[in-house]
Amino acid sequence: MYTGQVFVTLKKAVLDPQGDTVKRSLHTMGYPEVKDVRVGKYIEVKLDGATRQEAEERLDEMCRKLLANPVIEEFHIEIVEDDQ
Amino acid sequence: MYTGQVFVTLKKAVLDPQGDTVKRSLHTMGYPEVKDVRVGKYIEVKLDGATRQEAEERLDEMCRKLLANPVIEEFHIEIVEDDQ
Amino acid sequence: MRFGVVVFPGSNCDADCYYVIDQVLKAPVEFIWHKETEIKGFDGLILPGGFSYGDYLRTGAIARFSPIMQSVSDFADRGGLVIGICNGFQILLEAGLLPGAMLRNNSLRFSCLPVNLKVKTDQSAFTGGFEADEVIALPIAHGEGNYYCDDVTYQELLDFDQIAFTYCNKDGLETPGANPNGSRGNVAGILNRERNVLGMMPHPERFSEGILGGEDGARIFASMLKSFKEGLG
Amino acid sequence: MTPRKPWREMGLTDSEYDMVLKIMGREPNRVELGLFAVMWSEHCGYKNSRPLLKLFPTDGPRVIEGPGENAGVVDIGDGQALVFKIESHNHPSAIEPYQGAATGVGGIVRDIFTMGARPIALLNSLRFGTLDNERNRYLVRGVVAGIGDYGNCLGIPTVAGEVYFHPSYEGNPLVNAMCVGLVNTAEVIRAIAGEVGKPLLLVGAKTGRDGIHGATFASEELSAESESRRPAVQVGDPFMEKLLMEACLELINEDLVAGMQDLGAAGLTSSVAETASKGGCGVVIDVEKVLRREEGMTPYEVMLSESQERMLIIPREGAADRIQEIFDKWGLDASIIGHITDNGMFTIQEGDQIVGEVLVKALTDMCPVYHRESRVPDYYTRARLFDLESIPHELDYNNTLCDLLNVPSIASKKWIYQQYDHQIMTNTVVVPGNGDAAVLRIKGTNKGVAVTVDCNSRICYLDPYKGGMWAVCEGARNLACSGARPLAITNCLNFGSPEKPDVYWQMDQAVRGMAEAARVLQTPVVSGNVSLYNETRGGKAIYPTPVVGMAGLLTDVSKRLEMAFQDPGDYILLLGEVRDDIGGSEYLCLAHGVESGAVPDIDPADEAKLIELILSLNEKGLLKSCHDISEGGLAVCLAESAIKGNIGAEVKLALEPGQRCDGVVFGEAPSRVVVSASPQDLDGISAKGKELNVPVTVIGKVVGQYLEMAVDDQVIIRQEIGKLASIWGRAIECQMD
Ligand SMILES: Nc1ncnc2c1ncn2[C@@H]1O[C@H](COP(=O)(O)OP(=O)(O)O)[C@@H](O)[C@H]1O
Ligand SMILES: [Mg+2]
Repeated sequence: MYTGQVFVTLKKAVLDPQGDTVKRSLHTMGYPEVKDVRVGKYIEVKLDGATRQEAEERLDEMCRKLLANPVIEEFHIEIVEDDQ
Repeated sequence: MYTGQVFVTLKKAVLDPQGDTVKRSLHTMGYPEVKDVRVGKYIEVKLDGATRQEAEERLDEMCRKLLANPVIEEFHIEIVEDDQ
Repeated sequence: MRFGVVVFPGSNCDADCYYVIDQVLKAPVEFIWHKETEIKGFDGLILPGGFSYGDYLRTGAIARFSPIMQSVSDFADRGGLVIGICNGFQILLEAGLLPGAMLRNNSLRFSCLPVNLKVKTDQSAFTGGFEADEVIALPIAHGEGNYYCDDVTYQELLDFDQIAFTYCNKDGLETPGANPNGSRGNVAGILNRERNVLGMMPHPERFSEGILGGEDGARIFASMLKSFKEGLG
Repeated sequence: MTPRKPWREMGLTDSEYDMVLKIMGREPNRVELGLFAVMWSEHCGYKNSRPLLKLFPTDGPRVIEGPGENAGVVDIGDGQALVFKIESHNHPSAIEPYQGAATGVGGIVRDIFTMGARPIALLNSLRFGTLDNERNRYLVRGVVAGIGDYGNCLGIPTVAGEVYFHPSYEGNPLVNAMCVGLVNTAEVIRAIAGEVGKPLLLVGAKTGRDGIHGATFASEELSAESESRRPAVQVGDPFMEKLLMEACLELINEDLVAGMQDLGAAGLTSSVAETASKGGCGVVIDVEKVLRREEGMTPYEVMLSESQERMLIIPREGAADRIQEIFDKWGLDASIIGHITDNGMFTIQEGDQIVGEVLVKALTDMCPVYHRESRVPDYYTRARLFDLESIPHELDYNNTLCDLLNVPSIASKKWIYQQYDHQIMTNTVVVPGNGDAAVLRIKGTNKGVAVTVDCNSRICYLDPYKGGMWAVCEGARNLACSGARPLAITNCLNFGSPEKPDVYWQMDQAVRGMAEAARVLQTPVVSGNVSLYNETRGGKAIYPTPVVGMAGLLTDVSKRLEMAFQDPGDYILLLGEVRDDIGGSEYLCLAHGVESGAVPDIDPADEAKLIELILSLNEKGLLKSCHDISEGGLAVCLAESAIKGNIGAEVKLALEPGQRCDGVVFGEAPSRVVVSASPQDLDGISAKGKELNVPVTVIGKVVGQYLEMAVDDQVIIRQEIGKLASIWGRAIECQMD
C-alpha cells in the first residue's frame, strides 16, 4: 500500500481570491509580516500498486485526468510506501 | 523571507464527503486500486521574520487562529527560508 | 425540435428546465439520465444547473466523466445545439467543450440575485432572437462563476465573436461594479468556435415567465427553436 | 471513594436511573443505559416540555396530521397538502457554525421527505450576539454559509427567515431551520412499522462515530466541560442527502414503502424505537449489519451514532428488489439491519449475541415527565412598573430614523439571503426582501402558499405571555400582508434551563400566550420542536425565543401582495389604531438604552379582524401594497415600503390628546399595517373597515423622492429615499466585510 500526497496549486498567473482574502484577514489580525498567501488543495490518496513506480504513474494519470485542472492548476506528487 | 507550507487535513474521525466522492469516481474511471481519498488544504504563506523560529511560531499561531478550524481539522507546518 | 435535459446525480435545475420547455415553449422534452451512452432523437441538449456530484473537488470535474458526456461531445461535433447553464457551463468547461475554467466568486460567497446582461452577439442559435448589445435581465445563483481564461484564449473569444453575454449595469456598461463574481472581461456566457455550444452562468429558465419577474430567459430557448426550424427550412 | 455512576456522565439523574432499574428489573448494561440516556433526554423525550405542549390547539378542519409525526400535514385543497416543521440546531452551531447549521438543514429536510412530501421551501430563524464582536461575525458567516450551501446543493429554495442580533445570544446563537413540503394527500407516509417479520432497511451514509450523545449534548448548558466531552462533529453531505431524497421520493412514487423514518437526534436508537413504538411492535437489530465508516465501533457507538444522511425504510411486501434497483440507480448503499417482532422488545444483537434488550415502550412512553417549579421573575415586575414617562419626549427624529435603519436587526438582510438560492424550483413569486412573507406558486394550479417565521424575543422577555401571542399574531399578519389566509403553525421553543423557575415561568407563559392566539386565529399547531438549556457561559438564559413558523394559502396567487409603494398619487392608509406605546421597542433600546416598560397590549381578536380586513380588501383588488408595523414602528415601516418602491411618501399624523409623538412614530404596537391604494378605492376601503370594525386612517400619499412625516403640522422627518436605502441596505454588509 502506498500513500500519495498530491499538492494542487493555482498557476502563478491565476488570481487567487481566497488567498487574497486570507492575507487581508491575517493583516487585520496583526500579522503584517505576511506577504502572500495562496490556497491550494492537499489530497491524500491511499492506493495499491505492484511497485512504487507503478503507483506513482497511476496517480500522476489520475491527477492529469481528474484531480487537477490544467487550465488553472499545477500539481505535484509525493509518494511513500506505507509500513505493513 | 520564508515560505511556510501549511497542510490542513480533516481529523481522522470526521467524515470527508468530498474525499469519498472522489474515491468513488476514481473507481468508476478505472482506478480500483484506490483505497481511500482525503481532501484537505495546502496553503502557501510567504512571510518575513527575524528568524526561522520566529516565522514558524507566528505561522503556527495563524493556523490555530485562522487557517485551520480546530473543531474538525488538524494542521501541520513546514517552513523553508527563501533564497535571496 | 426535441429537447433533452441531461440529469447528473446532483443536478437540481433539471426539472425547472424541463418545465420551461414543456409548459412555456410547448416543445417536446425528455430527461436523459447521465448513465445513458447514446443520444438519439434529440435536436437540442440542456445541461442544467445544480451541484453535480456535490461540486466536490471542482465544479463539474466529476460529472464530465459521466458516461453520457462522450455522447454529448459527439452530439456537439455533429452540430447539435447544446446549452450548459450554471453547473452545466462548468461541466462543459471541464469537458473541454468550451475554453477556460471557473474560479470561486471573488466575494467568496454564493450569490443569488438578478443581474443585467449585455447580449454581445446575435449571431448564434441561442441569441438570434435578441438585438446585439441589447440589455436583458436574468438571475444568477452560483458560488463559482468567476470565469477565467488566459490572454490568448480571451483574445480568441473576442476575435471569433464567441462572447455571448457579459455582466453590465442597466445602461449597458460593463463596469466592475456590475460584475457579480470577478469574471474576466465581465464574461457571463460564451460560445464555442462553431457557435452551437453555449455555456452561461445566469439562469434563463428562472426568468421565462412574467410571474417569476422576467421573460428574457424564454427568448433564449425560443431562439433555439426558431433557428432549428430555419435550419430545416 | 465514591462509586462510579456512569448514568450521570450520560445525562441521567440518580432518580431516573432508579426508574430504569425498576423497569428493567436488573442493572442495565452500557448499551441499554445509552438507549435510556438518549431517549430520555429533553431533545427526544420532551420531559420538561410535554405538559406545556399539551396546551396547544392542534386540531382543525384542515389538519391532516398534527404533532406526533415527523412533520405536520395541512390540507390545501385539490388533493394536496403542505407538510412542515421547524427544528433547532443551536448547540451544534455554537461549536461549529458551518457544519452545525448545514446539518440542521439536512435534518429538517429529512423530516419532510420522510412524510412522502417533496420539499419546496426552506426558512430559518437566527439569533446571534452583536456584530461588533469578531466571534459573532464568525458565527454569522459560518451559519449563513452552512445553511446556504446545504439548501443550495439540495436545490430547495431558502425563501424566508429572520435574523436578530442581541447580547443575550452571546455564546449561544440560535439556528432554527424550517422546511415546507408539498404532497398528494393520498401519498402521506407515516412512520409506522409493518407486520412481524418485515425487514428494516438502513440506507444512505455509512455510520461513523459522529455526534455520539448529540441529543444529550443538546440538552445541557454549554460549558468548558461539555466541550471537552464533545463528540466528533457531524459533517453534512448535501450531495448524499440529495441522492437520498430523490431515491426516497421515487420509492414513494412507486408505492414501495410501508414505513419510513429518518435518523436524526439519537440516530438509530431513536428512529428504530419510535417506529416500533408507533407500530406497537418489537424489533431486532443486528449492529454487525450496519455499514460503517470506521473500524472497531462498539454496539453502543453504532446505536448512538448521529451520522447524517441516513434513512430507515420498511419495504412493502414484494418490493425489496425494486427498492434495491432504485438505490443502485442513485448509487446508494442499503442493508437489512433487522426485522419487526411481536414481543414489544427492542433487541440489539451483535451477530448472534444479544447485547441489549429493552422494552420499546420504556424508551418512548415511560420517559419521565417533569412539572417544573415556576416563579415570576423580578425583572418582569420591574418592567411592568417602569415609568415610561421618565423617557424624554424630545429627540432628533431624522437621526433616530437613520439610526434605526442602521440597526442590523432592522436593516436589509440582503447580505444574508443573497447567499441562499431562493429561486430554484421556479416557484418563488415573492422573493426575500419584497414582502412580509415569501410566496410560492403551486405549479398546475392557481394557488400560492405564503410562509414566514417570526418572534420578537425582546417582547417575549419583557412579557412572555404577550410575547407568545405576539409571535403568533405577527406570523399570521405577515401572511395576510402577502395576501394569504393563515392556515397552521409550527414552532420552536428556544429557552434556557427549565430547571430554573424563572425560565420555566417564561416557557409556561409563552406557550399559554401562543396557544391562546393560535386558538383565536384558528391556526392550530401541527408540529414543532423544543430547545432548552440555551444559556451562555455565565449561566444566563437567552431571551425567551418561541419562534413561530406559519404557512398560509392564496387561492389565487395572482393576488399576492408586496410591501413596495407603487405609483405616485396613491394614498397611504393605516389599518388599525394610531397608537403611541414605546414599551419594549427597538427605539426605546436604541435611543434611550432602555429594554423595559410594559409591553403594548395585544388582543388576538383585533388581529383576527385586521386579517379579515386585509384579506377582503385584497380579494376585491383594492390594495397596491401592504406592510406590517413591527420593529422600528410606523416610520421604519413607511421607509421600507418607500425604499422598496424607490419612491417617496408624504405622511401627516395628528396626535390624540396625551399621545407621545415618539411613540406614534417609532412605537411597535401590534395589529397594524400600512397599505397603499388608488384614490378611487379609498371609500371602499373605509367602508369595509367600518363594517369589520377596524380603524382605517388615511395618513398620506405616495409622492416624490423623500420620506416626509409631519405630526400636528410640524415636519419632523424629511429624508431622501436614496439615502435611507443606502443606510438600510448596507448596514449588515458594512459590518461583515
Ligand atoms: N413546540 C412544539 N409544538 C408542537 N409540537 C411539537 C413541539 N415540539 C415537538 N413537537 C412534536 O413532537 C414530535 C417529536 O419531535 P422531534 O423529536 O423533534 O421529531 P424528530 O425526531 O422527527 O425530529 C414531532 O411530531 C413534533 O412536531
Ligand atoms: Mg423525524
